[in-house]
Amino acid sequence: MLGMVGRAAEGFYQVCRGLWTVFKHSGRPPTTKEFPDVMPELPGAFRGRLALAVNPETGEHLCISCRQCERVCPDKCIDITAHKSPQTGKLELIDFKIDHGLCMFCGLCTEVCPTSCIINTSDFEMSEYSRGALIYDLKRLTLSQEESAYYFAKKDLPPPKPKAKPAPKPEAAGDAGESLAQQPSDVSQQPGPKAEE
Amino acid sequence: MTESDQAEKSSAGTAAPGQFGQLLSDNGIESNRLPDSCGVETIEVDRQQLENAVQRLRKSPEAVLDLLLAVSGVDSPESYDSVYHLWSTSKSGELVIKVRVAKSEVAPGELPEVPSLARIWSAANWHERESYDLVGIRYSGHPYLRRILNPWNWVGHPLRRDYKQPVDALNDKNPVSFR
Amino acid sequence: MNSAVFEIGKFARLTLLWLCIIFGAVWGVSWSIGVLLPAVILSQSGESGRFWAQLLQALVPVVAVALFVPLNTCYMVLAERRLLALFTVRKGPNRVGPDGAFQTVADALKLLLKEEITPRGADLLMYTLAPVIFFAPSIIGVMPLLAAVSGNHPLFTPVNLPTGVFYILAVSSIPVVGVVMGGWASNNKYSLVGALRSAAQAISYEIPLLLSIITVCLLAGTLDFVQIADNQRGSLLNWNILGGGALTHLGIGSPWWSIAAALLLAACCILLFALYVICACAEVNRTPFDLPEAESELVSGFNTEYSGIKFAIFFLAEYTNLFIVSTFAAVMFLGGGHAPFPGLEDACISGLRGLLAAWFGACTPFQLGWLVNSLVNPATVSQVFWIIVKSYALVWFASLIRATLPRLRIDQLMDYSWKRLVPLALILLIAVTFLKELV
Amino acid sequence: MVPEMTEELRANKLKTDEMLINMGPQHPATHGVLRLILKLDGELVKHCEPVVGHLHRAQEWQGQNRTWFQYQALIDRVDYLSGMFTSWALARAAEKIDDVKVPLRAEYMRVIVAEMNRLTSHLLWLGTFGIDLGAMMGLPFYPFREREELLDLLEAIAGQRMMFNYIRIGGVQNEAPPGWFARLFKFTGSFPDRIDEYEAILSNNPIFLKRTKAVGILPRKLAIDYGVTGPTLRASGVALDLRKVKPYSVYDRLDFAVPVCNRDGDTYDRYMCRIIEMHESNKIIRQCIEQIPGGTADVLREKRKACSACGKANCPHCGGDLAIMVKKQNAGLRVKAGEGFAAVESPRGVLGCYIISTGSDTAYRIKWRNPSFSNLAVLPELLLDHQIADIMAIFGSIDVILPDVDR
Repeated sequence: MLGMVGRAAEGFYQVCRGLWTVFKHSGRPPTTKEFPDVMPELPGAFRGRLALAVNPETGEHLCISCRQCERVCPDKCIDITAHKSPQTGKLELIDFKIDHGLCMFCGLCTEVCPTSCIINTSDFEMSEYSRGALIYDLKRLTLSQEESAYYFAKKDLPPPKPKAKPAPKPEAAGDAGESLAQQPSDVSQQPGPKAEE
Repeated sequence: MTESDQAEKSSAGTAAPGQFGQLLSDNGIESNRLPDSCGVETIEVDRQQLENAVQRLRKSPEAVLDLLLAVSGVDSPESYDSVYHLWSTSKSGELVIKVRVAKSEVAPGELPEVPSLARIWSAANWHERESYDLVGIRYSGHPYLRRILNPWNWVGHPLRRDYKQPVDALNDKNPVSFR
Repeated sequence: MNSAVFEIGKFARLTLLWLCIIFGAVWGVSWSIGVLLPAVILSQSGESGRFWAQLLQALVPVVAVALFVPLNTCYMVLAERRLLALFTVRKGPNRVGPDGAFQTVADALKLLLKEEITPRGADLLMYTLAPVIFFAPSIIGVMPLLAAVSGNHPLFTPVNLPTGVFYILAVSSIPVVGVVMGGWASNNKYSLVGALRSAAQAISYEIPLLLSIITVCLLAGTLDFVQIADNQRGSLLNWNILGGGALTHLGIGSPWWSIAAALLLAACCILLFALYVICACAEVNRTPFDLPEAESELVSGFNTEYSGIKFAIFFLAEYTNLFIVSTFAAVMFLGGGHAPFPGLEDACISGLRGLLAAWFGACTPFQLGWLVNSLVNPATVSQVFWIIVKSYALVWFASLIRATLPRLRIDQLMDYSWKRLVPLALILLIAVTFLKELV
Repeated sequence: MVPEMTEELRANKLKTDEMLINMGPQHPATHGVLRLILKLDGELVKHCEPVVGHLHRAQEWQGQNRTWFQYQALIDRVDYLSGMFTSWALARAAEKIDDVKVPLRAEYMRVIVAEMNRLTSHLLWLGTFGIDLGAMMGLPFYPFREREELLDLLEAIAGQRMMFNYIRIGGVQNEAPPGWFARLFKFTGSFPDRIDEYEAILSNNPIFLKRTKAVGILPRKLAIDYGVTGPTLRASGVALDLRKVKPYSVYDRLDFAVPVCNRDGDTYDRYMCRIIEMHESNKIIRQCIEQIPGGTADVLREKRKACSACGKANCPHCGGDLAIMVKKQNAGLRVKAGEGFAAVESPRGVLGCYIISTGSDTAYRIKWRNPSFSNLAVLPELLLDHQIADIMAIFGSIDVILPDVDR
């Protein structure tokens, strides 16, 4: 009988201890992150939306169309269109498509990129109303000079060397868009399989 | 190339028996030593003697291989293998047992047969179901040999080298589709 | 630390806002129907309007309850969510309205607009009737409490039953019928199991609950809410939780056995209160005893298949039941509408009055005083204030329990009731009867 | 459901029937998509058949069709609560076959992130276990608060919160950012107090004890028979922890205890085992931070700068042990021909990876030995003659992750 009372008292004490522990927490600051109001501080290594960087100083596009990222991508979500420039005989980037609906943000493409051109930005808000809108083309992918400088600093990447090209062959973002506009037939001849969605 | 090398080696079976192979041969069970897999003794056992061998290995006080870690079905170039990884919970022993069914023995349209260990180890039950499901090795004497990871009405064994995914597997109107 | 205090402050603000909404609405409507409109009718049409005036006055409690129950539930759900957020270091709903004050209103609207699904094979009549049967007792159960809450205000005297306690206990055992009906009619095995659990639980916890209430009634000597509350007038020591005034009867020259009996009685009554809280939690399916709707086992128990307005009614009734048992406890054990330290309260009120007089004294002291006195009676305000504080404190305590305790298993639940609580309740009943005579 | 008025009922014989019920795949407490076909007699479970495979993603098939480098990125998803361990098992198996020597600093980094991941996994388990037992609101959130801090740290080093893709064949992905070790060390200082808080809520609570003690007793023999591993096995009294029994990486240099219960384990023992394991993991992380060669990241940077000119392969300061790995060398990785089985002690048990390689850039066959797969197989035995409410308590206590079962 006494033992039962003792056990009951012990149980009551333990329940009260638990209640008190929970009650104590009401005096602690909330850990809720109010995301849309307060943007989270993301580390430099964060693997967000993919983007193509330009040289922060000169503004020329860093992509050399080596297709390493296309080859290494486990999801095959990268689609590069490039051709050999008739003038210089060098590879020239026409279009660069990434299907972010397929991408799993593993970051392998950024690791193999020889010029640190393709990088993971800290952007993670990329919802769209259609799957087609998740396919980013060269224009949407290319960062501005300031953004590139920001990410190069944030990710602690080595600064890119300016392309040592004798022939004036600018490949900056705007120019790439122009070349895209100039050669629409080229693009239409090689539609990526995902471009149809 | 390398597989055929391995196959050659195994068919030669010249290596001296290891600790567990010795134990088995002491008890009159034939085993064939294969090249070690990363320093772990690997033996090949005839499928008729498999149950006998693992019983012996499990019970004998020198071995006490009482933990069946995994049963893996492998579709090798020449044969269908059933690979057993045995560990001991009280000693540091490790052993890999392979049971091979040569592809030439298996009639087309039939599944290779390997005796089931589910009566000896309950652990073998699900692993053998998985191996049956994915590689298509029929474990004779299994209490409930049924697909485990794939849908029950799946056709074919996906981890076989010659497996072709049915074109309309995702088609709603296909009666065997899993949608 | 600062932000935590900030959160608590927000919670207090929400509570104040909602109290104003609830009691402003209820009081305003009651006053206009019960006082203003009859007066207007009588002055307009004389004797011929007497029937209509009386009808309106009789309708006051009904209207008050019909307003009070949904508004109160809105506040309680919000308060529970905010409190749980506080206990679990979160923020809780804070988007709709100031600090999320109207989150539950939005939720209720959403529930009303949602599609209503009837599962195939359900017994349609039973399925539709179940929420009603579950809900009706909670509404009619609030009525006699009104008189106690308002300090037997003339507007609510029609619902002041001399056997209010008995009435509430009788009514409170009806909802389980609704639960069993709903669970059975849903044509869902989880619901069925939940309903059967609920039946078993309701039966076994009703007994210790009844025994503890009977003991209090013995102590108070009446079944009338208003009288039970009035018996506890005075101070904290007069409350039933401390033996219903046994401690205050003691003087300097009291014999030792009288002192001992009084102390023992107080101890017994505290135990009785604990017993009541446990059984009440079980009666209204609160957390350690929420087996009928155990989320992790039975999906949602008896209301798994309910959606839209039917689910909303279940929800409404559940929280109203919680409020009823809390108010019941406040009246039975915690002195009803009486302040724990009346002297302190009086001092505060007179101080406040002085302050108000100093504030408004210059402009229109006469008009202000007249307005206040015609609308509300200060005694009633104090009464309502204290009973609301007490019952909401119990509701908040239920939230704390919900944040902490795991759920019992059904056999342990039954064991606990029949092997622990019922014997304890019987012992306490006998002990209190004897001790009361000894004091 | 409704018994009809049969002859037996008329003859006053009570007719009872067993109820067949499908728990899952859509059920709030089956931790994903497990389907249990239950035969109930009232509230008692008379028969149980788990049906798995709803989450089958052909991870083994993908191993045969992806390069090593790509596959490494995929397998974090096998056990999404402890992705480090799956990567580690794959990396170890490939390294064993390939005879790769991992730099010591990388080994320490692996242990640190893996133990952090074990903590996050156990913390999530603790929260969901509370939910399974009906402690709906309070308990789940406190472990999640700590888990959030750990995940922030893991995010800072690996780039993502769950799909880390951090441990690679031959090393780890990258160096910790500056200040990372200091943050981690600070966290480990306050963490034991937090565990004590969880214990204050649950460990001695009478309701919790009633719900867990003598529920779901897993005898030692049965556990070994089913190949159960991890804390579930250790709670049944078998001291099989790979970190102690077959020490890999740098675990033999660290001082930690393995909690083993010395009787047939019940749900409470499994709970207790994991709670103590959290303390031990915390200890391991602290030791690693103290022992790691090259020091914390800031110190390391200085050291590398100091001897960057020497350029020797085996420089005592910068070469060898201080290197973590060169990222780009791995993309075209080929593993030598051969086969090997490597296992790591994941939060759920022995996580093994059996690889047959033919020397190409993809595997010939990869077989995963997932702890959850074997642990779940024992569930029908444990559930027999228990009540519906115990299903969740027992299932929660063996800590099964369904993607880990289904792959």
